[in-house]
Amino acid sequence: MLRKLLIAMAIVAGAAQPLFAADATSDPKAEFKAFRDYFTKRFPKVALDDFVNGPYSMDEGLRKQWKAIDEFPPYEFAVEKGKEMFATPFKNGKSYGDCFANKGVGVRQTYPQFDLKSGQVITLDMALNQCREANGEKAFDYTKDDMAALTAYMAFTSRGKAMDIKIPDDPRALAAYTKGKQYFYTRRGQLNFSCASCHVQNPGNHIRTEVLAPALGIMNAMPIYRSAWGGMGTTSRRLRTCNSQVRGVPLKAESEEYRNVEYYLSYMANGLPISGPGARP
Amino acid sequence: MNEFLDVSGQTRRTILKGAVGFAALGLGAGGALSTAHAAADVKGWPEKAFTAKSEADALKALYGKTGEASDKVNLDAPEIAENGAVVPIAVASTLPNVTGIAILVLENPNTLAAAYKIPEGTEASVASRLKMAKTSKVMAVVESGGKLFTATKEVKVTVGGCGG
Amino acid sequence: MHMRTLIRIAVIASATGFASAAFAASAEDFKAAFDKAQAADKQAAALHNQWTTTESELKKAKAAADAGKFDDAVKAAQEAEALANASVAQSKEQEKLWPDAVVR
Amino acid sequence: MASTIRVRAIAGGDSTQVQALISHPMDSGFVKDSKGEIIPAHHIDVVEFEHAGKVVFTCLWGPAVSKDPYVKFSFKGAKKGDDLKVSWVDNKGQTDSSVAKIG
Repeated sequence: MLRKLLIAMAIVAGAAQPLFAADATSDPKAEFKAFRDYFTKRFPKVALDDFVNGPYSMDEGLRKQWKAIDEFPPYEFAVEKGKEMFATPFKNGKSYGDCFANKGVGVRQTYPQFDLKSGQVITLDMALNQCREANGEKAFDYTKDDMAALTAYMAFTSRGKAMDIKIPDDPRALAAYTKGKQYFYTRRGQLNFSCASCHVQNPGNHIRTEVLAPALGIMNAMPIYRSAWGGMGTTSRRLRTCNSQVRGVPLKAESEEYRNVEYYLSYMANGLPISGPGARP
Repeated sequence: MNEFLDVSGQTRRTILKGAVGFAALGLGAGGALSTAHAAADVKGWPEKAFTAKSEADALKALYGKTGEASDKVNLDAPEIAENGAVVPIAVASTLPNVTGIAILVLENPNTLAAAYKIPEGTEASVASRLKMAKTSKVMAVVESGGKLFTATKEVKVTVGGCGG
Repeated sequence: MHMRTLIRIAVIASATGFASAAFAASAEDFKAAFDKAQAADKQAAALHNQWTTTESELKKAKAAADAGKFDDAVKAAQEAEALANASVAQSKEQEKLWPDAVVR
Repeated sequence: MASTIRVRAIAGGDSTQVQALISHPMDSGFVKDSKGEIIPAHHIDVVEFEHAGKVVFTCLWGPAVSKDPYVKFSFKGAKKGDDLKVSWVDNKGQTDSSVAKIG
């Protein structure tokens, strides 16, 4: 017990002192620029479009293995399955394509979206389940293979397209963005880590045995095939794993916090190419 | 990568579960591989080699001999594996008359990971992905002109590939 | 400030740890300790910041109590309570501190 | 269910490069499931690649080959448009095969 708390304390004590004055208001445009500048200044050798490749943009040895694996990546089965699922009509004769702009092809980069009608962030995963339910089908588990396959296929059709996230002129949209930002920078779990502790302060460094991915463009690779999972995982699965890794109890998949943080991070990645589905250690 | 989605149209599927002989698939030329039985390894699969604990035993079971180091065997393996579950390893050789290539992970519970038969007309070069339980020497073995030649490299593994 | 809170929690936790070792606990002692731990954990849940270690200590406490090992059960429940309180304190502090970390 | 086999075979010069990826758990027999029980070994034993009635490459695999295994090799004597047949059999007697066009 005492030992556990001491671990937490050691981490608190070791954390960097805040560099900036506290301010909880949001200026997305200025923050977008600051966020990008932070990463490009810290990693001057990494090409801007390469950040979406996560740890592989940070480590030469890893990059070589990724290149070898990416010659014929294991997520191809998921993409193929997703393509078949996407093309298969629902019982009512409609299909996924009917729920999306451009029949769902090459649109992944526009998600998450802020939905003015319901006043909340809609991720691609959520839009897919809404589409299913609107057409009389049961929703998929947000963390399982069916959802991963569908989003893998949709990401694949958007490969190379620039992330294009909009914050509509509505206080609720700005509030969702701000809440996402708050979630991202809030320390949690017994290890007292925030998302930023790893992915802003320590990208490229090893934590235990993994090379940490930079937060810039981190959503562009979703969904991912992780060797550690031996399979595909959705954005929800990855976020839940992040929580567990800092000894926090994961939230419900696609809970408001997760959707907001995805919204925030995707906005920060505007202009960077979609690289999903990704392969990760 | 871009064209792969079209390949499926050209593939033909035959999934047969249970007691189906390998021969039933018409893999005629296999010889020793021509029969199989359910829930057991295919006849001709070198079980003794795959269950050997030491590299010498595995090589003896597989080829009936042991090898010697050669700079004509090229082993391409990472210095630090990104995940022991998936370690890309490639072997190539400039030796003449290569008939077989094997890859051994010396610290794995069973050292032999994979063996490849190279008939005439097929190049002495193969790439595959292997599991490594922990940091280990990896040995590439090339059978050329009836003799075995080897190359060895250490691969550091921080996340083991046998723990799931 | 948040450092100090965690240290205070650690000190209290170690003190209660000694105390509980000094006498043989009963089922009632366990129930009291477990209820307190659960109440603290509920607060953490409301803040969406439960710690996995709290959950495992709660489970451990329950299992020990089921086995009639009330000393162990009380000890685990007290640990769970201290962890849950620390997670609540963490959330409350982060409510104020998070903007300091934002990249600007 | 889709095929378990994906093949890319490309003729270039006098040699054809083949890459194959097979969907298979390749359970090593050393891993425990969530209940703490050993997942029995379940792995592909043999993969054969056949061109024009001749086996051009044989893989003998043990449990240390990664999940969803991959292999790359090259052989001579094929041309664009030829068929390449791939077949596998595992230690439970399950099999699959597929014919790909060399591109």
